[in-house]
Amino acid sequence: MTTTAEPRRRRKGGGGERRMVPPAKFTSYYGRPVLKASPWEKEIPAYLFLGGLAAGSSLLGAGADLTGRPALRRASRITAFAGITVSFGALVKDLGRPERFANMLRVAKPSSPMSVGTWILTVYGPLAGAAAAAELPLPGVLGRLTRLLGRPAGLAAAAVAPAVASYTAVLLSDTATPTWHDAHRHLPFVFVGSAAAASGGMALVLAPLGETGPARRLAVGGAVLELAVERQMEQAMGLTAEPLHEGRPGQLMRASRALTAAGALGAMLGRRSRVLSAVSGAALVAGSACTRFGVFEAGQESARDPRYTVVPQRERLQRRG
Amino acid sequence: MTSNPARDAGWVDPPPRKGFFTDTSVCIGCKACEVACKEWNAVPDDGMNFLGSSYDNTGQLGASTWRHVKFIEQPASTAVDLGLPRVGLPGQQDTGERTDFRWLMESDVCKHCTHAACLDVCPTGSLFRTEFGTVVVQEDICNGCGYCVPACPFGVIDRRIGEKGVTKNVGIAQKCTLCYDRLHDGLTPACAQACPTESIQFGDLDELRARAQERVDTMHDQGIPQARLYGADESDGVGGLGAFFLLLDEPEVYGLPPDPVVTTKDLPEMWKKAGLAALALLAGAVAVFGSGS
Amino acid sequence: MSLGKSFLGWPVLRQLTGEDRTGRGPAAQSARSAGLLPRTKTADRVVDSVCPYCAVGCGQKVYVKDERVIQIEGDPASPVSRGRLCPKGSASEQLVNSPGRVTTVRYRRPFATDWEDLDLETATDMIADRVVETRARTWQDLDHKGQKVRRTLGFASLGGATLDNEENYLIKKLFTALGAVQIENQARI
Amino acid sequence: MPGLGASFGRGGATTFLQDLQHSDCIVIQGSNMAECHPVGFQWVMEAKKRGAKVIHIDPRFTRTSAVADSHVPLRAGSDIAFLGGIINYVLQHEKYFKEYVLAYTNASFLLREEFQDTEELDGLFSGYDASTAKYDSTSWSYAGLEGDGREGGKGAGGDDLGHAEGESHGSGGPALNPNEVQKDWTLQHPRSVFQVLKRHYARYTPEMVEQVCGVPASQFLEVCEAVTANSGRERTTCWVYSVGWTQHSVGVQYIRGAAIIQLLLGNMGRPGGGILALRGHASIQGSTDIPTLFNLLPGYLPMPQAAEHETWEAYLDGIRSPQQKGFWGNAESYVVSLLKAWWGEHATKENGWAFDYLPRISGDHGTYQTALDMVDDKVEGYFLLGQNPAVGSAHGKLQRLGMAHLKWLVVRDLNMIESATFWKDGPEIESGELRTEDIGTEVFFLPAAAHTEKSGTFTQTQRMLQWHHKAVDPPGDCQSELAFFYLLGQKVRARLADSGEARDLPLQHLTWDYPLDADGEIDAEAVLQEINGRHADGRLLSGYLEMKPDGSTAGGCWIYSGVYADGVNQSARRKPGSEQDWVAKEWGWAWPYNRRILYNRASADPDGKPWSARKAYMQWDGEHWVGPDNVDFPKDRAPSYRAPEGATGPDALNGDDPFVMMADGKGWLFSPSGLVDGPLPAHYEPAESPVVNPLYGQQANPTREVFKRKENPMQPSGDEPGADVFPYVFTTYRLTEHHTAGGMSRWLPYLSELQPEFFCEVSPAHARERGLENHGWATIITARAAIEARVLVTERVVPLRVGGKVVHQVGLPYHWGVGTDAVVTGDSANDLFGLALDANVHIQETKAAACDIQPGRRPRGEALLRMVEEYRSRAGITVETGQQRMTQRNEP
Ligand SMILES: Nc1nc2c(c(=O)[nH]1)N[C@H]1C(S)=C(S)[C@@H](COP(=O)(O)OP(=O)(O)OC[C@H]3O[C@@H](n4cnc5c(=O)[nH]c(N)nc54)[C@H](O)[C@@H]3O)O[C@H]1N2
Ligand SMILES: Nc1nc2c(c(=O)[nH]1)N[C@H]1C(S)=C(S)[C@@H](COP(=O)(O)OP(=O)(O)OC[C@H]3O[C@@H](n4cnc5c(=O)[nH]c(N)nc54)[C@H](O)[C@@H]3O)O[C@H]1N2
Ligand code: SF4
Ligand code: SF4
Ligand code: SF4
Ligand code: SF4
Ligand code: SF4
Ligand SMILES: [Mo]
Repeated sequence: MTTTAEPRRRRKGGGGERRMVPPAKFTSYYGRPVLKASPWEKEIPAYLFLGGLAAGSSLLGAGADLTGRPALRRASRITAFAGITVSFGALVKDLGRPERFANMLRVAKPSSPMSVGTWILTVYGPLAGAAAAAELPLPGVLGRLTRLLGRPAGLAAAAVAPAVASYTAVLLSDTATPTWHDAHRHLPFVFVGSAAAASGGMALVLAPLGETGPARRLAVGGAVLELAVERQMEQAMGLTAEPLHEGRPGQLMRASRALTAAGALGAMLGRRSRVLSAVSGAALVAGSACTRFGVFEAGQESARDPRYTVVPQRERLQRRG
Repeated sequence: MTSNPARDAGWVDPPPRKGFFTDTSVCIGCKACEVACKEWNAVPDDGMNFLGSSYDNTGQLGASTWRHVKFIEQPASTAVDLGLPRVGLPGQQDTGERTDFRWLMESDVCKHCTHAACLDVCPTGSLFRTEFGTVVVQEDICNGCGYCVPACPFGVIDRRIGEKGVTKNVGIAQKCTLCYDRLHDGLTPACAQACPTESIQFGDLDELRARAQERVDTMHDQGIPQARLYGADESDGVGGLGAFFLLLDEPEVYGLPPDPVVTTKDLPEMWKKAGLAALALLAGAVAVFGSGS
Repeated sequence: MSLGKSFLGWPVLRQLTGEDRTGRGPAAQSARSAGLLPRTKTADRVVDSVCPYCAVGCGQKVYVKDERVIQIEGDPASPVSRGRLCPKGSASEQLVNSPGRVTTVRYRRPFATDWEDLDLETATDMIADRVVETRARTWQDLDHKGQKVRRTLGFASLGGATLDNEENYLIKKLFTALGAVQIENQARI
Repeated sequence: MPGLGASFGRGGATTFLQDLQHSDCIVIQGSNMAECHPVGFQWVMEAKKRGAKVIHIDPRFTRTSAVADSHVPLRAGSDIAFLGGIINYVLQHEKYFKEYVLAYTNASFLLREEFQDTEELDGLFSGYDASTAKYDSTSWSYAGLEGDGREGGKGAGGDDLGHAEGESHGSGGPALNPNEVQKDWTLQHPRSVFQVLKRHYARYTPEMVEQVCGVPASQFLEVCEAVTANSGRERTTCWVYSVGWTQHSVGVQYIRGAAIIQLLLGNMGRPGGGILALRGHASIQGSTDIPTLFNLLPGYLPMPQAAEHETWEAYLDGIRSPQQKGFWGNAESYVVSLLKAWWGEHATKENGWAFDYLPRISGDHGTYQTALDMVDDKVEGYFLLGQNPAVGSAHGKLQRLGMAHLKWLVVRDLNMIESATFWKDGPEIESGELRTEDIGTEVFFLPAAAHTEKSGTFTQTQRMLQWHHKAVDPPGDCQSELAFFYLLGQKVRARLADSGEARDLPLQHLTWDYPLDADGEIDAEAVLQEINGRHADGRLLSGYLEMKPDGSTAGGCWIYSGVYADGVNQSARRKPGSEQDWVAKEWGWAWPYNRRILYNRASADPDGKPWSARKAYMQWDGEHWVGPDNVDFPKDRAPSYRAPEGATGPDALNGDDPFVMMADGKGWLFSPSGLVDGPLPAHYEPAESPVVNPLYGQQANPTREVFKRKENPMQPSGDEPGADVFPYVFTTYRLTEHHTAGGMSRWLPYLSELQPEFFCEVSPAHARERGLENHGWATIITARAAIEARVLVTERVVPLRVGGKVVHQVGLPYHWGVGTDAVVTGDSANDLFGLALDANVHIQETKAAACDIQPGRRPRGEALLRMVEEYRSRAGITVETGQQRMTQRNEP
């Protein structure tokens, strides 16, 4: 039969969670999805998360460089480069044809966030690399050259970094995936908040207490932004927010909130404790990762269940009359 | 005159836009279209899976099913009270006197949207708008980034899975090409050519739309008020479909979205919000160093 | 890859210099796509045929290249089918080029558990021997009621509805001359 | 298809697919046309587009029903009651086309006083012999004729060989001498065919239809109204059937039912009318025209029968009456030409044209009898030439057990079908009934050439021959049947060339030299030329009218004569349809004489004028018959022509005798001869039915062929004790996505993926009753086997209220088989059936039988056999069960 009042829930271990919105009545074709969930696997949320981490870190690195915080600078530049490298690696790995990655540069399409993003990464990556290279104890001319280029590269990377942190939100939102698309007004803020929290948190883990002030503030600010906007976002979204608190994505989002809130609190309280700082920082990093994985999986879930496609569209049609 | 997305995409003097009018009211669910498509395009089989959903065992459009015939069994009586929920998994319906019963069939395919999200988001230019106004994925270009997959508001395109070297084009996004190769030689696409009942009609989109409207009018006159066109309207969220349909029930009954919108419609706003967020991050970063030091 | 070939062919450059500024049309088209032609166009010959499945008898066009069938399509000229084919007719190419099609003689010895290979000529000779022997052994000039029958009931055949008229004709002719009457086909079932 | 032959004179579809577009109403009954003839179905859609009403009468709601205007679900096996109901409606409401009926049918002919109807004999006609379960049809003949109405030959079924005769009317009605028949033009005489018909069907009321078929009277009446409103001068209705009608133990009479309706309504021979018999395989029509069948020679000439046809003269007199009207009267020319084609100079007038070279048949040598003879070790060798009986034939187990008894088996096929591998992977190997090591059958698998790898003709459903050209060489060892049999013939002839045995003369004298084509293979065109026939001087015949009984012509199949008219291979003509009118005479070639609508003289009124402008087709222009078709009548015979006294053959046809193959030139409402199970259709229950025949005490067809053997256990039927063990009706059928036994579809991934598993279709109510779940498994059980299938619960299957109780029906597509070589495999529906055959044509009853169904998968191994045995014993089945043919309870 093609008609169902309530779709069969496809989730495997998701029996127990509470439904926030009453089950909407709708019709579907054997409960099959109308949309295709993206074929992306865990590499993609990892790529989102690491991109954010790198972007925030570049900003921290540049600030540290300008304000004379060498340890923070070093930690941040290396985090940024490592982050972006792994992020990039994850992106390539997820391709169906990794050997054809270069085709990304065939065209420059403003309509494609992935194209835009690739070009941004193409600019950002080498800059972040150059900045990180300056931190390496390289001898001779090479060393001098890298150190010379460190600052301009770091600054340039920082200039591009905010775009690196925020375009990934557009990347997700610019799809038909209901939860991602419906989040498009808020998701960039959630992601930059999350990026700030992660990079700040990472700095708390890596940098000595003395230099972590800005990182701490960035982390806390980011966490607050993320938590606040994420809440707002869910309220604005309606039905398609549901996957964000159900099942595995729900767990991830709850973990994200808990980790982020706790991390922020710890960061504020732990100003004097290296250990507490590091633990809080780690919580923030983990929280940020959970956000990306949570949002990612909620979107996948929303694409798999025809309810999230059909009901809002039906309502929209009814509103239009 | 319909708008011509080929011209919008930079084709100088393109031929008339080509498309499909699929009249589901005359479909006999024979699946010749599915097979003819596979034969022509050497699409691999999609697995031997008994789905228990009427006579549909291919399930959905995907990388290895570019035409897909859907089968909907329903009591005809409910077909008039539109929008109401219908219950009834097999085995729950009461039989007794069954006077009205319908078995709807629809051959689904890529819609070749006027505003095609898949194409918009493709970072490699693998997906492009042809001179015929169709949307084609180029197997020599696609790197399998997978972005087009969640972008499509109809769940059409997918990345092919399978064993590399055994199955053709594994990892590459695939969908109907509206037989781009055949169009180059003035041939009818394989699916339409095979269709025994002309449920699939191929031709110039303008003409197809006029013909479709006539058909709907006739059906209304014949006392079939449920007949409606889907995707023939240029003012809808995707700018109208290059492959549009005559349906006998609500779109979602056929697994089609009732009000599809091309995701890139909101892209300017997304970029704006992303820009603001980026600025906020930058400002924040400046601020965290500015305060405290 | 596309970068390597020729810088001028670089789509980004074509985007910048042509009409297709957004990279969604001609600029993104690959050389392969631009040159795509239906494979039927390259066929060495096109042969008129008829669908082998059912009795509608749809007209088919068989496209041959390098002595291989590369495509089978409906023949639009047929007044019966008007170029259309059902799923079976549409699958005819896979039927004749079937991956599972067995194209060599297989032989199973009495009581054997598996097939073995056999040369076609030998197989035909063996079958001719079997026919001659069985016929001689089971020949009846008269039946049990003493009526003239001039026949053998020692061997039989089944099939014919998938075969050409000319083939059925030869089969019927040969069997009748052999006196073999148990000859049947799908007409009965 | 003797149902058509014994009504109109020829066994082929009376019309052509494209003509459906001109129908005002199309009744599809016993056919699932959209699924089984999808491309032909475009013409139904074309008619619908023009406003025609399309009615589908079928136990299941199918893809045909989905686009029909109405679907009438009826109980499988109950169509005669439905058709009889329509006949009754037409007669009671005076809806018949009176002028047509009077002029072109035998309505006014009087029957003999001895004739007794089923009404009088509780389901039997006069002449039944309970000891042989056969009819002597003498009493069915017209009043005024002597004997059984045939001079010379015996009446149909009047001897113990009658069983083999049923199919001999593919092109030529039964023998009969019409000259002295008495008639009553007022149709009032109680013994007139018209009044007999009226009485016979008087009890087939709408209420009775409801009770037998499970079709509400109101729905039945809607069909009656639609059909009658769309027949007559201005409008025509077409009836479409296929094997949904033929595979019954009384199948031929289903077709007779439609024939009577179409004659009464005046729909025969007219555009948009007729009976479209949709045939099965690409050349199934061809394989009956040029028969690979035991009881026929090419062109529907009967095979000689032992005793009956001792001599050439006896044979000739047996197949046609020298006094008979019409073209069948020339049968002698056709037989002589055939014998000349086969034995050339060795066929002389003196030796009766080598008539004695023909073997004689005695009784049924059909495929099911042969399978039983295999079990009895009477048959040593078997050729399978494109058929897969292990899956496709009823009672699959019997087929496989039979083959396991053979000495040698030759399988020629495109794929490694189950019939070639049963010895290693058949179901009996799994159940332990057979062991590979114990099977002594020597098996040769010879790969066959596909249609693209050879040239030749197929004859499709509208009797049209179409040439297909070879495109490529066959791969590997693959070979056409043509090449193989030519070679086999040469080898056998070589082995026997010097034998002195009389039995080898037919082989030694056989014309067996064919030219080779460019590829060094036997030239199919040369064979087609032999079929077409030649004059003694070698010129090709232009048609069978040129055939002579004096040995001056030779031709392998008289009805195909003309396919090489003008020395041109007419079957290869491919003038595009778009460049011709809709009849498209210049595409291919249809027998006879390239006619597309048969009996088309009847498209004009007795005076030769069209019945109406709207339905004009052929008409008399004062000198000739003109119109878009080739007239099925002597071209220049005026409507007013009256044959002189004593004329015979074609010369005896009056100007208003449109049924030119019939002995009396008329369409037969009542068949005085030609059928072995009655002159009129009467409703009988299927051999295995959970329902008691509501119409007659006689439960099932009293002449059906039964096989009382332990290999063929039959179930109790009706109200016999134990019948309730198998409470459900089941039917078997096809799916668009597969082809028959699967040899051409289950090996192809593209078709297999569309319907990958064997399934059963049940209604939701039935599923509840038995606890079946959609997508789950079910086991279906009969006295022969238990098989498993996936479950599709669907409202497309409806439980029917029959005689006060609800009857559930189970639907089973029969395309799957057990083996290891196909892409998809599954249990075979045919394993469920026993053998009960229609006596006219020896077709098995695979459209209606009784079963039980249980949830879950079937047991494996020996447990499976135990399960079936348990069912048998619960139903009390013995060798006698279900084999009793006369069951009539009320002694007349
Ligand atoms: N796709 C496809 N096409 C085919 C074939 C194939 O295998 N697949 N096979 C070809 C061959 S060989 C043949 S013979 C034809 C057969 O063509 P059809 O006769 O159309 O095929 P079936 O599906 O066997 O039966 C037709 C219908 O008869 C119904 N039926 C069963 N019992 C009864 C009954 O008692 N009364 C009535 N009124 N209906 C009944 C069944 O529900 C079914 O829908 O198709 C040919 N075409
Ligand atoms: N229960 C049930 N049983 C039925 C029916 C039913 O409706 N219900 N229908 C019956 C009917 S109508 C039919 S026709 C039968 C069909 O039953 P079968 O004839 O046994 O089934 P097919 O699969 O068509 O077998 C034909 C075979 O011929 C092979 N073949 C094709 N072309 C050639 C060729 O050129 N040369 C050679 N040598 N082989 C070739 C194919 O590969 C295929 O294996 O089934 C009958 N059985
Ligand atoms: S339907 Fe989907 S895949 Fe097809 S053109 Fe539209 S967006 Fe692209
Ligand atoms: S998967 Fe291929 S076609 Fe789809 S967006 Fe990526 S590159 Fe383009
Ligand atoms: S147009 Fe061509 S590619 Fe598209 S579905 Fe039809 S056959 Fe397949
Ligand atoms: S080929 Fe035509 S009739 Fe058959 S399923 Fe496809 S659209 Fe429907
Ligand atoms: S294409 Fe289909 S309908 Fe036409 S002859 Fe072949 S099997 Fe029959
Ligand atoms: Mo058949």
